[in-house]
Amino acid sequence: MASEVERAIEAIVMVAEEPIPPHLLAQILEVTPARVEEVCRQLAEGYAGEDRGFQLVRVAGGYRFQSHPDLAGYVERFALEGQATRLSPAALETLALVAYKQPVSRAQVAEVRGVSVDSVMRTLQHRGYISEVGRDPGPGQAVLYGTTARFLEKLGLDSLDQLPALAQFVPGPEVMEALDAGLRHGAGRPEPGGPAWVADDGEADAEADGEP
Amino acid sequence: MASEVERAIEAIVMVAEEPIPPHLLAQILEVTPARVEEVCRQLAEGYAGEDRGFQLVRVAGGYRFQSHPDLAGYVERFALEGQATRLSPAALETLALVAYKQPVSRAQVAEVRGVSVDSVMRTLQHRGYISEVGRDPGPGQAVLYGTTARFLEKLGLDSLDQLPALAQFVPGPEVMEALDAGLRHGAGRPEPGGPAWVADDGEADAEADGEP
Amino acid sequence: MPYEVTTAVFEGPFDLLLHLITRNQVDIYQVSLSSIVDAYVAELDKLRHVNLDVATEFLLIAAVLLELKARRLLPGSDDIDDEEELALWEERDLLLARLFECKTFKDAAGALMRMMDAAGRSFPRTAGLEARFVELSPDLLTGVTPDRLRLACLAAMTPRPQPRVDLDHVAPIRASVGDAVAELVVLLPGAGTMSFAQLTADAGDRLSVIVRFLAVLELYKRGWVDVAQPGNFGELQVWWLGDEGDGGDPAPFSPLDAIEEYQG
Repeated sequence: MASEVERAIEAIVMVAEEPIPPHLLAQILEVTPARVEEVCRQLAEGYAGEDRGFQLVRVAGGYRFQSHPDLAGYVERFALEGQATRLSPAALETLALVAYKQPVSRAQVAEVRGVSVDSVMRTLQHRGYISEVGRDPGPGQAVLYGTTARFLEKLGLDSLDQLPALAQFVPGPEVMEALDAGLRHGAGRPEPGGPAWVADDGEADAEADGEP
Repeated sequence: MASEVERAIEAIVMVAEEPIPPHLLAQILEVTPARVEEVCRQLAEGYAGEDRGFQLVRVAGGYRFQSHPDLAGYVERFALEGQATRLSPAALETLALVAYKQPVSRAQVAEVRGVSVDSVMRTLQHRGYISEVGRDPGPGQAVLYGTTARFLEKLGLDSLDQLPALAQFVPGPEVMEALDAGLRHGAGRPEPGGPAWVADDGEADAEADGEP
Repeated sequence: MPYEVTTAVFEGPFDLLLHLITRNQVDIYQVSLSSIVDAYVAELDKLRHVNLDVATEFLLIAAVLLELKARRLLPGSDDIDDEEELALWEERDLLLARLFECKTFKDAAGALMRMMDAAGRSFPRTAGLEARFVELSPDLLTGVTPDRLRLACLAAMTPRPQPRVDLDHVAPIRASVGDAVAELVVLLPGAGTMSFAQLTADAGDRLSVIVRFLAVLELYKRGWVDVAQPGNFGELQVWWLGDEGDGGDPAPFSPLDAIEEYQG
């Protein structure tokens, strides 16, 4: 039969509003955090093995129950309210910048984006993905931004350490070469028939940018 | 393996905040209410047989998950020790807005605050200080919130009329700003590792986010 | 899909340039600077309705591109000033680096979106404590008085100093070397010789002193002043030698020449 610790963890996580940090569970149950982690892992595996409609997951530094992703269709029919619209590409790129460069000022973000990011940053703050985390000690004391626990929750991450390494997005040599060529070649090489694609003003294709 | 209906019921009930009437589940799952009742009974028996720390119960005309009564001691400890003990200045602003501007939607509060207030509104609701008081007649039919009798009681007021008038005196802009800044930046941060206070979603600090 | 881009909306100049370059990536030898510049300028044309700030950023990049293109079109570039040539290549490398960075974060953003989409298929349980336990929870309103509530409401409704222009990158004191130079060429000819301490007597802060110092160096470089220091940590003396070529024009610098903003 299930152990007391197992059952108590199930009971407490069931009544929590937010992911519960293992050290808090450990404190309430008077066991070590390591034991909590172990039991939670077993529970999570158990639910998966029994093909339950819910999961026990570790996210944003704590444990929580959530519905199984398989069943998103049903849950969405039930809970339409919680559905946030997706972020625009601009907002996502800005969010990526904040996530990887935090703590970072608006001006620093704007510099990389090449445009003002005021309104996008406001949106991200409004949606709870980023927040003010401090001030630059230098002159001007710019507000510095970082990502929030909610950001981690939205990405299903336990901590920022789990963000994929930025290095893995650094473009390969072929892209570098293309960029380099784009800014170098062409002196004596008029294109046969002219640059046909110049007229093509339609799609802004994020996909065409060489995604894997 | 578990059936789709079983799993979907688990998922939906897991996510719901209130007991869900069987006819609603039946409608979402496109099965008969009788089938829902049957599956729920099986699920409930299953959890009992497996000695889970939670139960699926029928209460107030619907189904919900709750902690097992056996484990009330642990849940009580969690209620006492594991929860926020006070409101952050930012969260207090959220409560104040609801008190003075009721009935008001979450989106309206978020708009004024400039940050996401979802989680603080939820906490205020769970603790019984605010509650749903209606729906916006406009498109979207946003839930409108107001304060509760409990809120009045805790503040020692007989009725909302006794809230001090907002416009008793109108401070100059610089006073307001100082006040604003004081409330926002003057206070300390949440203690790392413990949800000692209720904060707006955007208030989590970067350091805490990164913690394993 | 909640968003669908029907017209080209480029969020920034690098975005656009990246797009123009990488869409022809299939064969890098098809990529011609000339056609990229043309396409870029064509896009600029469509941006006329866009606000000035955005347009400026695009124009800045366009200027660099056009300069690159112009340089490429010149038949023999032997007679071109080496320093200028070098500066141009530096611009180009800078542009390249920024494109590279832009591309990196674009791909990172794509990964974040995929993670969000995956995580978004699960919904968290947020039901909270059952009613019978709620009374045990600490009272969050301990110490909250009606008056505190009123103040909090006022604070919440006070317009944030936010919808301002983004000034984060602007230091409170803007000191430009160009301005300092202009001041010195007015000040020095009359005095002949001044100590650096005298030159900075009215400088309010360290930043202004630094800027004055840089201005002196700039003048020294141009041969308009001479500088002497009698030993380590000695008082720096500045002599006005005058501007031989030009009758003491007090505004000798073109705006793009040497004016730099120092943020400390």
